[in-house]
Amino acid sequence: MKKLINDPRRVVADSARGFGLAHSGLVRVNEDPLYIVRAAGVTPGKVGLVSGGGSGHEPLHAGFVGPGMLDAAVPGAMFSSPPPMPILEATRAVDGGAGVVHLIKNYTGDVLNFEAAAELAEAEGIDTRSVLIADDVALEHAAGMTGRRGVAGALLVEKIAGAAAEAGEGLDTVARIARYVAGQVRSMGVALRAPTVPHAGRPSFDLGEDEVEIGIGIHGEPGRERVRLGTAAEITQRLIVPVISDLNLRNGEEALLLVNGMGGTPLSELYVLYAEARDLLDRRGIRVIRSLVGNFVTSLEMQGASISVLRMSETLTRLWDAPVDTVSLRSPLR
Amino acid sequence: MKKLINDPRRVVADSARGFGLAHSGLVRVNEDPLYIVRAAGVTPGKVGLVSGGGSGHEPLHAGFVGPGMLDAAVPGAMFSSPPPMPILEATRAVDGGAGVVHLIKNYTGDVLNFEAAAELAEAEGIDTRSVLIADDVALEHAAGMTGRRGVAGALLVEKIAGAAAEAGEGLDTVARIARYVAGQVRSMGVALRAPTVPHAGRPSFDLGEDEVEIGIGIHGEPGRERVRLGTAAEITQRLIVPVISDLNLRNGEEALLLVNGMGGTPLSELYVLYAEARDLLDRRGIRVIRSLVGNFVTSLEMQGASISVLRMSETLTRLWDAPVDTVSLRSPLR
Amino acid sequence: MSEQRLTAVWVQDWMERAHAVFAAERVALIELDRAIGDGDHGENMDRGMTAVAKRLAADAETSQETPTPAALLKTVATTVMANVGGAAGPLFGTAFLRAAKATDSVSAPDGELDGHAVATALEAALGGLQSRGKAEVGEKTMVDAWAPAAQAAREAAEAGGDATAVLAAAAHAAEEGADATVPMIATKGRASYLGPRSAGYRDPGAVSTVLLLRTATEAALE
Amino acid sequence: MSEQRLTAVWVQDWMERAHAVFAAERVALIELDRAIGDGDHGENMDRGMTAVAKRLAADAETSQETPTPAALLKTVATTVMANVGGAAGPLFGTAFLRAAKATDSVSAPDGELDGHAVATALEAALGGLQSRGKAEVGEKTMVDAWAPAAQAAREAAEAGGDATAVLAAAAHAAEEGADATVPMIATKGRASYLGPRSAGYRDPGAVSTVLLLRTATEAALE
Ligand SMILES: Nc1ncnc2c1ncn2[C@@H]1O[C@H](COP(=O)(O)OP(=O)(O)O)[C@@H](O)[C@H]1O
Ligand SMILES: Nc1ncnc2c1ncn2[C@@H]1O[C@H](COP(=O)(O)OP(=O)(O)O)[C@@H](O)[C@H]1O
Ligand SMILES: [Mg+2]
Ligand SMILES: [Mg+2]
Ligand SMILES: [Mg+2]
Ligand SMILES: [Mg+2]
Repeated sequence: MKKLINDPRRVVADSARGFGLAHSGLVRVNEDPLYIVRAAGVTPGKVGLVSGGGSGHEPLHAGFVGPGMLDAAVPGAMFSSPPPMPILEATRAVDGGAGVVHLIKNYTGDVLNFEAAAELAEAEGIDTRSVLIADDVALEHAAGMTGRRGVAGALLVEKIAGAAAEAGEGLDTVARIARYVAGQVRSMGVALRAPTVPHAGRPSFDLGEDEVEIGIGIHGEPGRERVRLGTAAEITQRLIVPVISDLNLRNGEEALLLVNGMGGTPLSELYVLYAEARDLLDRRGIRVIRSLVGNFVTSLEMQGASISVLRMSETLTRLWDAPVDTVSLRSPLR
Repeated sequence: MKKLINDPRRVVADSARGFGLAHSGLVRVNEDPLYIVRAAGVTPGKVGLVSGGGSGHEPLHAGFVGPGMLDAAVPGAMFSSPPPMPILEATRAVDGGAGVVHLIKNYTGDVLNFEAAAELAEAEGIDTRSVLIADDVALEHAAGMTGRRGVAGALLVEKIAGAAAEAGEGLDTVARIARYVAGQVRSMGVALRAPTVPHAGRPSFDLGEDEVEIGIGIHGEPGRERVRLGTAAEITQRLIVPVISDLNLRNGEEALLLVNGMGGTPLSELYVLYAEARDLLDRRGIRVIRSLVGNFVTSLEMQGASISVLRMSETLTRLWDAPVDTVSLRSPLR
Repeated sequence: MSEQRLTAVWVQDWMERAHAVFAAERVALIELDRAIGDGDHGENMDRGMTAVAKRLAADAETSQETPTPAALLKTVATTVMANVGGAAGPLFGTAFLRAAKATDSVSAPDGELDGHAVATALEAALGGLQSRGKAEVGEKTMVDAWAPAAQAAREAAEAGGDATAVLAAAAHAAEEGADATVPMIATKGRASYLGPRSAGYRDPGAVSTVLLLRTATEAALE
Repeated sequence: MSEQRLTAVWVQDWMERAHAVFAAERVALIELDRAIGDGDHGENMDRGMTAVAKRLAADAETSQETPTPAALLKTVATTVMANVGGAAGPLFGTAFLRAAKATDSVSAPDGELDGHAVATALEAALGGLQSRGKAEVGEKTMVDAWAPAAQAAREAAEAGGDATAVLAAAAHAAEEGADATVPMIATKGRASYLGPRSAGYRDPGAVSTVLLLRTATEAALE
């Protein structure tokens, strides 16, 4: 394993410390228990927005803490949900009296730990709402199953819910908007090469020299199928067709298109995918009115990418365009 | 070779097309010959700033086209300088009557092609100035040699010269400021794993499972030495000590610290390096007043990073803090 | 009818053994989780049990009076909850918490545990983790080890087994339960993402359950 | 004294051969450049010579009158300059440009080239690329092939060799010059970054020079 780290068990802590030092004008890092809040402190009367989950997906979520987006991020160990206590403390830290919304990617660990934290917060009198993000169409819905994973769509939910909270919307409204966005975004990813989790010391899975995993998760969990690596056009087709058909996106509708790198893919390749995705949507009469391309929801140094499509409306567009000032997303977004 | 591309020879063109589609509010892509300019068009009376070089270093330079930074970027083939013609056409496109500054990373190919383009531009009556960026301390200076490479320091020169041009400074002043910044920044990089150039089809160099190349260039050119991979603290020490001693940076001075990813390194590791670099500078009494951490000057999917230090002054700080609005760098920078 | 009763020393001994076993099995559990999950289960459990051992040792140093098993189990629960993370943290944490609560009400006046109390504790643990995780038997999770373990424990207690015998029966049943997860297709947890491809591997959480019950038995045998 | 004169057909034939050879040697040149540079030299030259061949073929289709060799060499120069990129583009481009200019003034009234004219062209090419690249002999660049080539060409011409003989002498000397780059430590171009580690490899640009002169000779032999 080759990594620029001091010790596999200290990566998350060391990294958070660097993050806090580098961006002290914008964020404050609480080292124990570990969470990140805005440097400006809590905004009285504003609904607090907390997200979190396993580390290894940077800049998610810490890179999105700041005016117009999250109030706090709670990073767990690498690829492992944080326990309830730091979530609870972050929730306390950002409660400005208007309650706190938890934005949770749908993984058993995240769900259970946030659930426990929310119970404790409620017991202390902090009003909380939970919003599940489950945008990954690689998996089928089915009653009683763990269900779809939360992947790159999380970023869009955080941005738009953040704008609503910043605009002074109440707890239920912010939660409702977040849920609405979560319901209007779908994603699917592909992996070309596995990441290596520091404490595991070797790649999370093995892929043949010409194999790719379609429908990969952001922890290297497998997806729909392994196929031969095709052209960018072929891969894009495999990713985006299930996305738009699951969304039931039709001719004439407006959409936001997000091409997200998994960490180890050159930016140039993401733009190649973007061009292909754009062509495909154009041909179907779907109007891409907003775009985002970059490494936002990553899986360490995994080589691969995901494509997300969010059905837009006037309200969502307005909230998307609202000012945001975080380390990794800054307006104007265009 | 595993890449999300359609054809090794079309990557640069496909990618530029995607870039133009994704960011049409900010940039315009001229496809043949290939160059990227601001969507808003030329600013009459403003000094034009053009940079360029081989592709594969994204977001450099196209990601830095926009108000407060570059007027045009000219991407060559992968790792190959563009020929004179696109440079000439970009120069024409951004000349607002006040002349054009070429910001050139010091590689023989870039130097020769920009030189030829400048001769042609001058022949057409466009006043040009050339600024060489040669910030890589991995190599020693020596008379008559090709000399040091331009690496991540390019980003800082582009930002600060861009602010000066935007502020309405004249051609010679912008060139002088750019040269001044180029003279005050030093960098050094490390590679853990080689990139694969699409047309080459296999990794640019081979490194053993516990070897790293200290002093790597951004095209996978080798550097000072191969050593065993150590801790982040050890690597940081090896990178930053030559940087500050070459800069002759002393106790009490102010600096900007840039930790730059080479494309295939998780952001979390860049922040681990940042924390180590910050500690080391702190111990030496060097005050880091501005910081930047991210993948800015990359080498495709190379795993590795570089550390750059820029000696700051009041003027540089003011220009650094000036507004910038590009795809990959947006103010406020903090 | 046995007179054997489990004391606080048993919990301490159990947790020291568990600490050692999870350190030793860390990589094996990572490998199991790597096959059908995200490869962190061994790391999570090792981190958690290290914290537990440290916490119990520190408490033992400072506290004057002998604690009850229930009090110690509650400390284990909160430490697991706070340090394991992932899915396993709140699940095992809740299991320990409910076990602590249950033993509090069914144990002897001095807090010591007989076979019946152990069976009750295991049933409560199962109930706790099912109320959190919503998994039924057959979904390829730790429930597939805990459920037969709780049932075997109750049967052993009914048959008059002492605490050690009850734990041994539970550990044995858990082992069979863990083995039975191999052909299952996961419908809960991270392995469910694999669908049919999840078949062919033992569930890591079920294996950790076996390790917990086995070390509990060994500690009781002392 | 030979009467042989090189015409525009020679330039066309030369460039077709060069196109084929650089396509065939593309990977080998990439490998050479990979060892001490950035691995694109074969790609650059292949792209450039493909463009040249295409351009000359297109021009031949459309133009009515027979061009002079100098005119064709100028087209080669601008096409190389515009399509090769990297360091090699402006260097070879300038070399062709200066060669074109030189032949324009020294060739026969019909524009055809004898041995002396060829030697003059090669000297001009060398001058051009040295004025651009500022490299001297011994710095491990294409100059180490061009310089002996130009000198051998002049000697052959003085000795009364015809154009083919002059080119053959140049190609032979270039080959020795390219081989001589092996032990050199580069001080110009990308290989200079390697310092002492650049020793042990042939310079890719010098090898390309050999390929150009060799195909020029073959075309002249026809
Ligand atoms: N809903 C659930 N109910 C019971 N156990 C579960 C459930 N979901 C997951 N598990 C257990 O959790 C184990 C995985 O734990 P771990 O790897 O530590 O967490 P994560 O899945 O978050 O990485 C699985 O092997 C399984 O036994
Ligand atoms: N200053 C120079 N003068 C002459 N030739 C040079 C000089 N610098 C580089 N070269 C030649 O250019 C060749 C490399 O060309 P190429 O790989 O196409 O460009 P780049 O180095 O920009 O990738 C070298 O092998 C060398 O022969
Ligand atoms: Mg996990
Ligand atoms: Mg090159
Ligand atoms: Mg796991
Ligand atoms: Mg090269």
